[in-house]
Amino acid sequence: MIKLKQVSKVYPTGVKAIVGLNLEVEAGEFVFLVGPSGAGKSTLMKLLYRAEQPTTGQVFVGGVDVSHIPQGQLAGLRQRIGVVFQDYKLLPNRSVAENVAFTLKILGMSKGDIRQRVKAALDLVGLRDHMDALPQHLSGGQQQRICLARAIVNTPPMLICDEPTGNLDPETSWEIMRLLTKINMHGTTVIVATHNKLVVDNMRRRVITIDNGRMILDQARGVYSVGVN
Amino acid sequence: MIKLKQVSKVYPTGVKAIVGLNLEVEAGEFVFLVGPSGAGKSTLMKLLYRAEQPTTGQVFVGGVDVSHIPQGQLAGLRQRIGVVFQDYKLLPNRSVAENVAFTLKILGMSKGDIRQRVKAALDLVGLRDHMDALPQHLSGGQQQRICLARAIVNTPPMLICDEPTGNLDPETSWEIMRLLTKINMHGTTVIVATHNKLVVDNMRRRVITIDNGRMILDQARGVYSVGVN
Amino acid sequence: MESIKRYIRILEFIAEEAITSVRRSGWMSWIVIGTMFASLTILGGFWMVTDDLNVLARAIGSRVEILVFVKDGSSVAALDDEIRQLQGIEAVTPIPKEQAWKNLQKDLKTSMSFDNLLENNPLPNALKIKVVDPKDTPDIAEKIAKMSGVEEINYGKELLAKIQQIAGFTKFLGIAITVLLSIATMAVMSNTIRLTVQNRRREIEIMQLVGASDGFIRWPFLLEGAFFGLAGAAFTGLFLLFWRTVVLTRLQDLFPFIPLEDGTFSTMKVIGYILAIGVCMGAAGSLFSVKHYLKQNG
Amino acid sequence: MESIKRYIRILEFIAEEAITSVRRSGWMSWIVIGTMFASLTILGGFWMVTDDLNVLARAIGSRVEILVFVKDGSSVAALDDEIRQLQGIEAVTPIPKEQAWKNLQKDLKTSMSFDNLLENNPLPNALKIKVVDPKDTPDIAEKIAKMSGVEEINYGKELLAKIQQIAGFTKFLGIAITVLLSIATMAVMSNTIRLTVQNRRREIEIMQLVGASDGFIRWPFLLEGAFFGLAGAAFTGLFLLFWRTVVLTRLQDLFPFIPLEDGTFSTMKVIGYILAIGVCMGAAGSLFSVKHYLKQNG
Ligand SMILES: Nc1ncnc2c1ncn2[C@@H]1O[C@H](COP(=O)(O)OP(=O)(O)OP(=O)(O)O)[C@@H](O)[C@H]1O
Ligand SMILES: Nc1ncnc2c1ncn2[C@@H]1O[C@H](COP(=O)(O)OP(=O)(O)OP(=O)(O)O)[C@@H](O)[C@H]1O
Ligand SMILES: [Mg+2]
Ligand SMILES: [Mg+2]
Repeated sequence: MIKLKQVSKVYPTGVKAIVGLNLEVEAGEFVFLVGPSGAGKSTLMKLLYRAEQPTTGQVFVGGVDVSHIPQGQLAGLRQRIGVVFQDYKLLPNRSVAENVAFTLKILGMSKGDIRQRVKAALDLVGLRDHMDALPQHLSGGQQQRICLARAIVNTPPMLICDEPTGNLDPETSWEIMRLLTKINMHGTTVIVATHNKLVVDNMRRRVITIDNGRMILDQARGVYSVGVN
Repeated sequence: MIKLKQVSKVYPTGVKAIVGLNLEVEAGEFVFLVGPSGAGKSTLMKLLYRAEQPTTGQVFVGGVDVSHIPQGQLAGLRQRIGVVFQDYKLLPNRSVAENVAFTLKILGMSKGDIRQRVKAALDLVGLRDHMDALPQHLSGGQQQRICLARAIVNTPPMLICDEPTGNLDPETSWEIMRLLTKINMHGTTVIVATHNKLVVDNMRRRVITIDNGRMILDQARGVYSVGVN
Repeated sequence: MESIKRYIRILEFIAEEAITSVRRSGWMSWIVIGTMFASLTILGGFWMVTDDLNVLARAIGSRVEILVFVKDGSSVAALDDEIRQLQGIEAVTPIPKEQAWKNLQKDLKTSMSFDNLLENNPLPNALKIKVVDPKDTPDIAEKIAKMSGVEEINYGKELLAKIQQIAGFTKFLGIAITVLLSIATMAVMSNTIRLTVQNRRREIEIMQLVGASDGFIRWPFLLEGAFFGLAGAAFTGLFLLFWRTVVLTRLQDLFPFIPLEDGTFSTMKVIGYILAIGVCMGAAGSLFSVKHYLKQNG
Repeated sequence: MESIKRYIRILEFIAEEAITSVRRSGWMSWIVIGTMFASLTILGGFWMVTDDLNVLARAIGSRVEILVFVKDGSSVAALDDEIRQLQGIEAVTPIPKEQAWKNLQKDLKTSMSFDNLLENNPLPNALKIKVVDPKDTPDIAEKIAKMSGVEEINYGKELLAKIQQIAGFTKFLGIAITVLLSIATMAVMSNTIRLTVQNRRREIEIMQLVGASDGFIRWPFLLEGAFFGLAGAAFTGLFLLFWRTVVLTRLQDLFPFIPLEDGTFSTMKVIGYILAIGVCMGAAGSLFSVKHYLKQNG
């Protein structure tokens, strides 16, 4: 599903965010991405949905080299990847339901289908009651959950979650993790960047540890490793 | 230092975020504010620095009823409260150093003093190397730390941190907590809203648990209580 | 089948997006429409005034006449016929010398009667000729001069030259100002739209990241821009119509000597142009700036 | 002492903020300045054209003359002296009847010599009088009419009335258009500034939350708005100066009959107004919109 070959990313500012990274993720895997603040987790994820382009190396997603994808196919790629952004990226001035429905509307889905799917997704993240609220009128954790609902509503074959529980209490975090596990069991590839040691240590899934843009550990059924280097 | 008397907050949307809350915090205390997502923690904090006004009740900070403070004294109040916002609220297009210096500049501090203090603050949060970067070019956790540096640079008598470690790895989180403890030991009142069970359980400080806008628990040397209700 | 339905739904959604976007803009809409209105009214108003001035110039120009003095003894009627056969002649009016003599007296505004002083009228018979297009006057005059029976010809050569110079000057000025004004108007309009799009650059970025194609993002903005342009232009149209039918009519009652066109046709033409410019500039302004952001984040 | 230093540092910071804010705006600055330039040029250009038209109108008006026909046998010189004693007289030119007779012949453009037909000239002596202010013409004419030795008086009553009506009409039109144009320009300018401020509402909110006082937030915006207005107005000033000194001078070489003022003073006056309007509108526009956001989040 995902294959990174000797990928490096140097930002225009000169920061080396990813250095010579090789990585392979099978379809249907569940992967935790951990590492200290500024390690390069978000950058790695941005390369997958082509919010950034690698400086060198190749990034394959579903067999396609996304770093050389033509502009016209970009939208299609992103439609097939659900993303929980670290900073949510919710559309302001649109209700929670409209935010979640957006990804369905651009696919030209019928209104009936949209309504049904949006309600189901908001149910899953516990925001059914806040359907008509505006994102800026919700709490931090609630906004984070809208973002998750939007990422899963389209049942994409791949789900990228950048710190999906950073603003959630432990109980809700666990619910979200159970939800991600369920989605993963239906065949979706799930990649989660997180700092939540409790979650990582209890789930015992594949854990990839990144530090200073390098992969320093890749455990099959791993734990959150503190101070590896 | 802080005294809330029968405070309620109903948002214009009709949401009851705080219901009949009474609370007292002495000067120099260190208080954790915990509770599920949407419980009302951020709302409570917003009442303290008057980003929101209570619907009923009175909010005293430093002996002043901040809910009835005249417009002209509002800036002065906020200058005496350092705030780590849940959504960072960094000024875009200004470097990290400029963001941190802003709170000093509005006090009319001399350039030499400002430079010195900003460097010291950025050192404390581990961002000295990123002084001249723009916030939008930093990782989520780095942005969160800029916000903390800005809150403490002015050595305010009161520090309000809304989820200050949500995007930080456990190690960095602990460093931040040690920093907050040190600041607290110099006499600053510190209030921290957090979902970080590990931190709360290990620090054994006063823990106030909120749910559905009500205070349901106030432990002197408490732990994070899961599923209290 | 299903794919056609999909496209229809997407088109529907794009229209909806444009509409809600306009609605959500709130007071900003009014600022944009107001700016459009102001710019277009300046442009349209200037056009209409220029039109009026052209009419005025034509009216003055058409007052230039050719005066033909007929040789004593020649047939006035024959010359009249011959002249009428030329192209571009609007009217030929004979002025018998008796009448010319009386006119002269009147022109001199003197109460003394020439009749008393003179036995025989010193003036020749004359023909007053109106041409269709003042520009042809010199040519026609030359042709008439060659006809037999013409004693002398007079057509206010200097006056005509002056009028044509003035016409040339105002035409030059009019075109120059219109071009400058059009550029200014279009700059103001598209810039205003660009500022509103700039306001929503974050929204554009988010839409791109969740998989909206460039076309999908571009179209609602384009429609919105076109709508703002149309709305501003419509207000301008109403204003110009009001100006023409109410204000100018009143003014013409007050100052009846100002020769203005009936103007309905000309006003409609100007309003048509204004609507077109409004829509195009609104659409172009937003298209241009959306493209700017699409490239940045694509 | 320390408190004074503090205030100075804060003022310094406000100025710095304004400067960096302008710098950071990048292409947006140019859009704003361009819009200012466009609006102000329309306004200033119109003012200057109106000024020129006024000069033209005055020039035409001053060509109105009073023609006094002197009774046969009366002293032309005595009447001349008497008229010169009236107020508002610019020049009195005697026209001996011999000359008038020749002029008449020339006017009639006929090759026949009147001399051959007439022994004695039927025309009276005349005086041509220029007045300083065309408006006084009727009064002065009335006074002259009562003088002894005046046979008849003629001053183009209808023409004068017509010119005055036209002057009244253009003055009315000029004032109306200037007022409308000023409103439009100011609306466009302040709205453009408002859109740029709206663009930074989040910044304003953040500044408030970290303890910046309203004055502190307001001043840099105000200075920035004033700067944009000033910059736009400065470009307008350069353009108008160029227009006046280069373009109009060239045009006057081409069309020398157009009577235009020397214009340097008038241009400076217009540019002064334009600068003032630019600065005020820029400042007012940003002040107004910043206040809007300050209230919202205060
Ligand atoms: N747009 C950008 N321009 C320049 N540098 C950037 C940009 N985004 C990130 N960086 C830098 O790249 C490095 C990696 O950032 P990244 O966001 O990938 O970290 P992260 O692992 O997600 O951290 P966190 O856990 O704090 O979110 C950091 O040093 C950061 O400052
Ligand atoms: N500006 C607002 N307008 C309307 N409702 C709001 C607003 N802000 C918050 N709310 C609502 O008030 C309730 C409490 O929100 P608050 O932000 O205080 O929660 P919180 O405890 O901080 O949650 P979290 O841990 O997720 O940040 C929530 O139900 C939220 O939807
Ligand atoms: Mg990150
Ligand atoms: Mg919160």
